[in-house]
Amino acid sequence: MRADIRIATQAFDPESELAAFRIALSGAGAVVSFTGLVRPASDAGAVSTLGLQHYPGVTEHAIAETLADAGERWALEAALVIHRVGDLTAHEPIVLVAAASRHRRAAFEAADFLMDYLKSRALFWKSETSAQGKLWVEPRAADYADAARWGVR
Amino acid sequence: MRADIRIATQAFDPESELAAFRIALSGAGAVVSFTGLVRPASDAGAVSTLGLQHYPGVTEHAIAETLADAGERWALEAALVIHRVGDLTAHEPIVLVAAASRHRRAAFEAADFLMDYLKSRALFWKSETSAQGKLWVEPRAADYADAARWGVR
Amino acid sequence: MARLLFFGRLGDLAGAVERSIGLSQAHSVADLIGVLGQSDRLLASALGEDRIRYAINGTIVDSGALVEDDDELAFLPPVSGG
Amino acid sequence: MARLLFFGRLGDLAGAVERSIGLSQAHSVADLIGVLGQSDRLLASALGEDRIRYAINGTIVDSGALVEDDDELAFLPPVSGG
Repeated sequence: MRADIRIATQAFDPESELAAFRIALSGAGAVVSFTGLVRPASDAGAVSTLGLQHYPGVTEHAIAETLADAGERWALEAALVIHRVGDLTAHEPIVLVAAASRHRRAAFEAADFLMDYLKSRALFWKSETSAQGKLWVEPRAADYADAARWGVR
Repeated sequence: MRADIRIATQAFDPESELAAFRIALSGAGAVVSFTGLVRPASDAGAVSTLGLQHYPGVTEHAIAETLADAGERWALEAALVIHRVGDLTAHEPIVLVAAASRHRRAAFEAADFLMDYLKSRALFWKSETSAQGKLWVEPRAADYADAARWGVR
Repeated sequence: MARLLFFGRLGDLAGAVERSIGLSQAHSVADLIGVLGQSDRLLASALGEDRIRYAINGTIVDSGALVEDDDELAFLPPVSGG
Repeated sequence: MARLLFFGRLGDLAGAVERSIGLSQAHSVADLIGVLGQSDRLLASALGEDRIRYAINGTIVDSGALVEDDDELAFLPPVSGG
């Protein structure tokens, strides 16, 4: 399986990345992508800045292990994870996950699995700055429940 | 919900379409896309041409009803279906489905639902031409089983 | 004239996706298949298979539904998109 | 010098993401938190919370693990990516 991981410190263009990912495929019939965007408002109101922090080297290593795990669970030709860090504003892409396989079910499930990992276990820390100040975000109960579907620790 | 449907008689660029779809969003935090590609080989061997036929007007109308159904099942800001017809060669995009929502689970499920519909119930007929001649494709048992997950007729 | 549409492999059997037929009176779908069978038994047999669905003017009907002149009758084999 | 890394809200509490501390001998993570608590009880209390995980040189450890000079000790609050 081809596995690409990138931590982006600057804005990235998810569709250009996805086009490059697709064009490099040789036999896959199905590509599923997830793009996460900064929402203009959270439960705390309008968000002016989203801050994302990672643990350089360690975060990438753990994502690589999870991609390898996905490659054992599903027959994937390729998978891609791009995750932003730094300060982001509304509508900016935060994350792009893509999975390519011969058949669509594997591609859907692998992308879903990778997003559940990124939301609940990957080494990222997210803060929202709004009129109420800066708030560090923790996963919702739904994120943990989603991740538990795959039987992961 | 914003709903876009297009039957493409010529090759289309899925990532350009997806970029336009994303940029028009106002509040969604999650975009899931599925891109289907002509595989260079099927179970019958190397495929030289894939032929796709639809029932003009009637096919689009039924897709629109299914998009409306998706909009009732999930809180979607927008959904998109582009489906090729005509003669296609290996690696060409056949279909693009995209779903955008506030949260990722709705976007994943809606895209998955729409693809199950397109694979098993939408009014398209697909033929594969290989060295063995022309073969009309019918849904696999797995496609019907996938569609049955949603409790649709 | 009623328009007959043959999709998928039915078009290969019929030799064309579309055919016109003059109807002086309404016929059921099943009757029309019988009429077609007078000149092409192989086609009529394929059109009458259980898994072929019928649509008149874009609406799914059963084989007892009546087709009138100016109607569009489509023969729909199992679909396969995506 | 050992490097201490404070992620998420712990960095706000510590006043910086990174801090160095000279260790003449190995200390357990729990002991080091105690040392930090002599100058900053609020920080030490946050570092000792149940849901904070510890990593030495990138590997998750428990609070009894030993930190030596030249090690990197990271304090990891609950994560939130995507």
